[in-house]
Amino acid sequence: QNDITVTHWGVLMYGAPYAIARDQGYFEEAGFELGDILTSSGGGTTVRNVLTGGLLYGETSLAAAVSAHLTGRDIVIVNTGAATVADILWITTPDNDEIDSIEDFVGKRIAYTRPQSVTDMTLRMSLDAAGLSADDMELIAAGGIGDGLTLLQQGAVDAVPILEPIWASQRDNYKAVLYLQDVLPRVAQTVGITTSAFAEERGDDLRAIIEARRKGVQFIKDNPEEAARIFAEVYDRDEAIMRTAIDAMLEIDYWSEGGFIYEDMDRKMDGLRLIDVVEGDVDWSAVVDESFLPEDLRSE
Amino acid sequence: MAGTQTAYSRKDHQRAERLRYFGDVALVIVAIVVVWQVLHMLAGDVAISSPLATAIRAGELLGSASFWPHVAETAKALVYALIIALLIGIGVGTWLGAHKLSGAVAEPILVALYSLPKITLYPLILLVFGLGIEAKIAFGAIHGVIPITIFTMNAVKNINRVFLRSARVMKLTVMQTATRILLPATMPEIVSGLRVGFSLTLLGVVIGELFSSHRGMGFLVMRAIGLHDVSTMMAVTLILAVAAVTISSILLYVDNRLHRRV
Amino acid sequence: MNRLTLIRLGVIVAFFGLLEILCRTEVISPFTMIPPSEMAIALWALIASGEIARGMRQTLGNVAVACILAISVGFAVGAGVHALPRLRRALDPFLTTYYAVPFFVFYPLLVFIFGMNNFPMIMIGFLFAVVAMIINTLNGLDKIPRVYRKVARMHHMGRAKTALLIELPYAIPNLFTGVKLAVAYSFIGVIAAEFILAPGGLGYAISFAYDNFDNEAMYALMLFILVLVTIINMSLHAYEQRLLRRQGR
Amino acid sequence: MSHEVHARLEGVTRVYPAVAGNPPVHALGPIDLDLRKGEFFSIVGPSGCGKSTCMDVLAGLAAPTEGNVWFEGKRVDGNVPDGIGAVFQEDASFPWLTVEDNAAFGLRRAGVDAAEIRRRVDYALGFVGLKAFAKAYPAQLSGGMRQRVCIARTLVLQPRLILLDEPFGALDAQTRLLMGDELLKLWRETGATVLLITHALDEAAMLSDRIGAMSARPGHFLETVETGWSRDRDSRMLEGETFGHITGRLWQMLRSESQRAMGHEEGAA
Amino acid sequence: MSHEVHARLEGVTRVYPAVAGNPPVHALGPIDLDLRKGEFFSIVGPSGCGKSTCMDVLAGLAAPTEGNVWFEGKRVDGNVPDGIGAVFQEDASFPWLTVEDNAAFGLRRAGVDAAEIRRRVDYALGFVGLKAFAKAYPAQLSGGMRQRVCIARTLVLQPRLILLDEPFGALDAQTRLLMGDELLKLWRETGATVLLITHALDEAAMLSDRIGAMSARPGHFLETVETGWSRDRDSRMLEGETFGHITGRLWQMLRSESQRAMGHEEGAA
Ligand SMILES: Nc1ncnc2c1ncn2[C@@H]1O[C@H](COP(=O)(O)OP(=O)(O)OP(=O)(O)O)[C@@H](O)[C@H]1O
Ligand SMILES: Nc1ncnc2c1ncn2[C@@H]1O[C@H](COP(=O)(O)OP(=O)(O)OP(=O)(O)O)[C@@H](O)[C@H]1O
Ligand SMILES: [Mg+2]
Ligand SMILES: [Mg+2]
Repeated sequence: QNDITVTHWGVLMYGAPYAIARDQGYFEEAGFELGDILTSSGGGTTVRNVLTGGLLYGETSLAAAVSAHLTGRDIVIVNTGAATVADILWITTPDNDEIDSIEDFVGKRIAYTRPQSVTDMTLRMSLDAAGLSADDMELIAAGGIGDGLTLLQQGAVDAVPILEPIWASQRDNYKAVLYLQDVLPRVAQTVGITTSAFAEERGDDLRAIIEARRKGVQFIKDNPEEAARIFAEVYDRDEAIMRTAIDAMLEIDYWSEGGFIYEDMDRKMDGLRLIDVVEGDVDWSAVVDESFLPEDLRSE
Repeated sequence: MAGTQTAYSRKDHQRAERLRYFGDVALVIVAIVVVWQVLHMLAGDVAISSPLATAIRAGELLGSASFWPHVAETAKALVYALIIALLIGIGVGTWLGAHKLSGAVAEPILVALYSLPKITLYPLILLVFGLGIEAKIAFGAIHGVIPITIFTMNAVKNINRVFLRSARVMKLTVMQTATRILLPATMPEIVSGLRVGFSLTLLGVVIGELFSSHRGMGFLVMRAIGLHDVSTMMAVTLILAVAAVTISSILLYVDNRLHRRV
Repeated sequence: MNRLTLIRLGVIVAFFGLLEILCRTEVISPFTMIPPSEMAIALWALIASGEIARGMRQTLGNVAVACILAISVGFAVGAGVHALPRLRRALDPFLTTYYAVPFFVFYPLLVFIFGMNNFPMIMIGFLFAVVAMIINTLNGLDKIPRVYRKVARMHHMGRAKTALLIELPYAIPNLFTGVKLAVAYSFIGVIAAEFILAPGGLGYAISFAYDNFDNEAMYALMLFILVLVTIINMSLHAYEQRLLRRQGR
Repeated sequence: MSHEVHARLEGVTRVYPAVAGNPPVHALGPIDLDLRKGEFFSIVGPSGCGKSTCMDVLAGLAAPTEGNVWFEGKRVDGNVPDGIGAVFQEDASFPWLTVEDNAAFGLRRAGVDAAEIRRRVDYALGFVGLKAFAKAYPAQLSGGMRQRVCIARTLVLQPRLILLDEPFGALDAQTRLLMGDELLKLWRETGATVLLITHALDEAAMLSDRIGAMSARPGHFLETVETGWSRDRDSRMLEGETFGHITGRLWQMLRSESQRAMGHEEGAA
Repeated sequence: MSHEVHARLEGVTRVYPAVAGNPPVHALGPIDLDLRKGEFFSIVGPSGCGKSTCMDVLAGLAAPTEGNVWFEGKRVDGNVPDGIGAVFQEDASFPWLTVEDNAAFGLRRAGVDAAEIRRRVDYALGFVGLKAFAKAYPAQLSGGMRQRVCIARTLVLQPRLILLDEPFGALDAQTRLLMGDELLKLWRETGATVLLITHALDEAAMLSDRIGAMSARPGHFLETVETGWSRDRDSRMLEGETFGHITGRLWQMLRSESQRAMGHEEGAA
């Protein structure tokens, strides 16, 4: 079983390092015969696909991994994927001159995607950080990104969340009003997971995957131009748009090379508690296994 | 003489009739396109792409080599799912139709199962079938199997008893009765069931692809929704719909032929 | 209670019993499915805590509206189309294919038309259910022997009166299939829409439980929907049987 | 019996227009027919010759393609005139209504008051022998009883011309003869004009004052036979000699027509 | 005609067991019947008296509840014996086969060789007058023609005993008489024993050597009437006097039975 899954593969930016690594043959180089890369819509599904679908490795949201761990699932976190949630931003229509920053959200109708999703969480964290209260405005669950844009066009809401690479293709049509990196410290986003059985038996393969992905990240940093071309081809998207999106991601140091920053992960936990997704605390050492990381990326 | 006259005018008539029918179908299609265009003009690109843009995008997709593996994947899953749904549906349907008590017990249970939102079964499907094409096939099959079962059950239940008595008088074996009498006699209803089952099976396969896959029409739709790529989303939907209408029309034709015999 | 109902109950009990055993003996892992008894307990706890009351109200309300809309619009459209045989023939291939179209892609459009409220959900349920009702109305009206329309004319009845006093009562047993399907499809449509897209309702609650590995809540909710759908179906079935028996059709 | 004309068909033809790939069907005529007030007239003829069509035209349910239809001195032009009641070939009892509600249907539509409805329904149900089944639904009755429900439903409206299209088609030959006796009783008591369509020659011979024998499609009258029966006749006359003669005469006329209608000259002996 | 017994019912009764809340139905008997080799025997009787049940028992399609059934000296015990052909009350032509494939059906199943099948099917279709329709499907034929398809399908198997259950039920009275002529021809040519079930007294009177009149359910024979016709008779004897007498006699016997079967003593005149 050499298939892996990456949440929102084919859609969002998490997949870029894998796309590059596969294209450049990094997996073989590291000694791993990669099968298919499957997409999984959403964290819960990704985790289930790994746990019950028999996949070797999956990149999923930290929230899903933690939920699974806390409900007793046999899950092991082996590396970090996207190191920050700052690919998300809030936008409004260009002709809306009432909103320019998060302070202007007061009294307005602000959309997020679904309750208890990452947009819900980051919006509330941002409000907290800016010293605002959710009671001062109307928060609206829009469904998906596309539904939000429809609502915005329709005038039913005043600001909606968006993320790369959709934003890259829509820059001219909207006005950005809230970049998360402006108000929030870094918050961890995705992690790589496997099962303890695989962790025991397939350590070398996991190491190879993490190694290959890391090389992919380095390749993007070194050759953004070439990376955009490859990524656009794999995702079947426009190259210029992908270039824009990749540049934006590099700017916020989006892709981790794999190591864990527990501070950022704890911050994620704070956020999850804020929206009632988890209760209590996580003992990271019980779920994280750093032994598959290259030596130089391990903590201690 | 009079006979040939009638035959001739009858043929003429049928031709005119067919022309008119295709004209009517064309009108329905035009009506759909007009409504679509109006919706587009009201709602804009962000919600629904125009018929023209969608058609162009569909053309692009159909013309690109990377599109066809998706089609092949979905088609393959659909074919397997349909075969499974048909085998189980006809088998179980025949049993429930032939055995009155089982039929009476099972029918309301079947209908209740039918109305269970099958999307909630995904975790179970995943457990049993894992990832990959098996899960999609299973998802398609569970969507299609119940309507086919119900249609078959009713067909067998309502089979003209005198056919079975004829079989006995002509001293047919059980096997001969099944293949020579039961099957052909229930064929029209089974094809009707297949028409409904086909659409739902396709929907099931596509939904199955939404959850987890790396290929297939459902994957394309999901990706397009994720990327808010409205024209691709609509184009894939359009291609699905056109394919379904085409296959359904073929089945309808078969259906009409079979029913006309009876 | 008659024998059939008893056997039916027996089959259902046997099924859940088997499931219970499979789960208890961990042939089915507890992470995949919990025993039915625990589902029931969890469901009771959920209901008692009042946590899902809002979601239930919302979903059931949406289903009810979708269903009633689908039945009435479906009948009206079905009757209209039935009066126009040419239109009907032309529509036929589109009607059955309809179910192959993945509806949720139109959600943004529905949001645009109806705004951000329950209506898009209702519309998806409605769109899913209405065609089943139309198809079955057509079938039901087809089965009315021509002689009944002659009788109506002998009684000097107009088009509307004939539809109301002759066609509708005659077709009711046949329309039942449509009504049952409309109920089923309203459920499927609304819950699937909530599951995939929505910001609330039972479907969302299930998907949330699913995302967060809360098996208790997830299976409790699935059980709730199953029981509810079964009760509605069985009542319709019982009423239909009574009607059929009385009218002997 | 008076010779006053109650209803008249004058050079009537009926052509069903072409539908769905089928060419037009010339179903009837041209025919002429005078129904005398109070007489019992039967039409016999091979299957598909246009008997039901003829009745539809007379009742105003179908417009004649050519020719004129008169009832009680007024033109019938595709609308059902008052005073005509019809019982159709097919069972048309309403399965969702009880027997008495079925019988009361027409009166309720006409807005007759409740007491009068009661009275007339009671009488009609008694007449057709269904009083004991007033609360039953048609499904609980046999085919013949259901046809009697339709007869009651027509009777309560007290039509002056009663059209009966093979009302006993669903019954076996023996039961038909019994029903024939009842029909005669009804005819005697109401004094209405009766037009009966049947394919059973013995039935026509036993019941009618006059019998019109129709040709194969497009149907026209080959001949009209007068029976000369007295008003109080019943099925016992089956055994008489005149009866055999009338039946034989009708059979002679219709033999070749039936062969034509069956379209199997090659198969006949 | 010999008096050799071809088939025999001995004290046969048949009770349909109770189903789904309905009490058991005593449908038939006890009856005794000897069918003589080569004779034309008809059964008449009110609707629901057990005529079809009687035929099912004789054909081995249903086991008698009590009593014994013999065919050609052997016991019939719930299995269809060789040499019996049956045409049922309902249209049993297979709509998915052409007329000739319908006719060939039984022979193909029995594995008869192709040339022989051709020969027999040709003969049978010629006989029932459907040669011109060999390639047609039953849906393109009238009800009477479809019954002839079933007759052909039975004929090709060359049965020695032919059972016919109201084979012309779907036809109008006149066409039935025509079909009766053909049936007589068939009987004469094949020399088979024929058992015909019908409810039309005139049909029975005209076709049969002997006629058994059955009582209302549970059916038993009230009386058996010998007609004394010669072997080459046809529908022309309808006009004769003997015919009227036979019909009248049957009618007398069945009148009260029919009334009982209809269950409407109160309605009869
Ligand atoms: N609506 C229709 N459209 C076309 N043809 C019709 C229609 N109704 C009847 N016909 C044809 O017209 C002819 C006469 O029909 P009609 O029903 O009047 O015959 P009938 O004498 O009543 O026959 P039967 O004894 O079988 O009742 C038949 O050949 C029939 O096929
Ligand atoms: N399968 C069955 N189960 C129970 N009762 C039956 C069954 N078949 C027939 N009967 C009953 O047995 C009686 C005799 O039926 P049968 O069909 O033999 O009558 P029949 O004389 O052929 O009537 P018809 O003239 O109407 O064909 C009827 O009262 C019928 O209701
Ligand atoms: Mg008619
Ligand atoms: Mg019978």
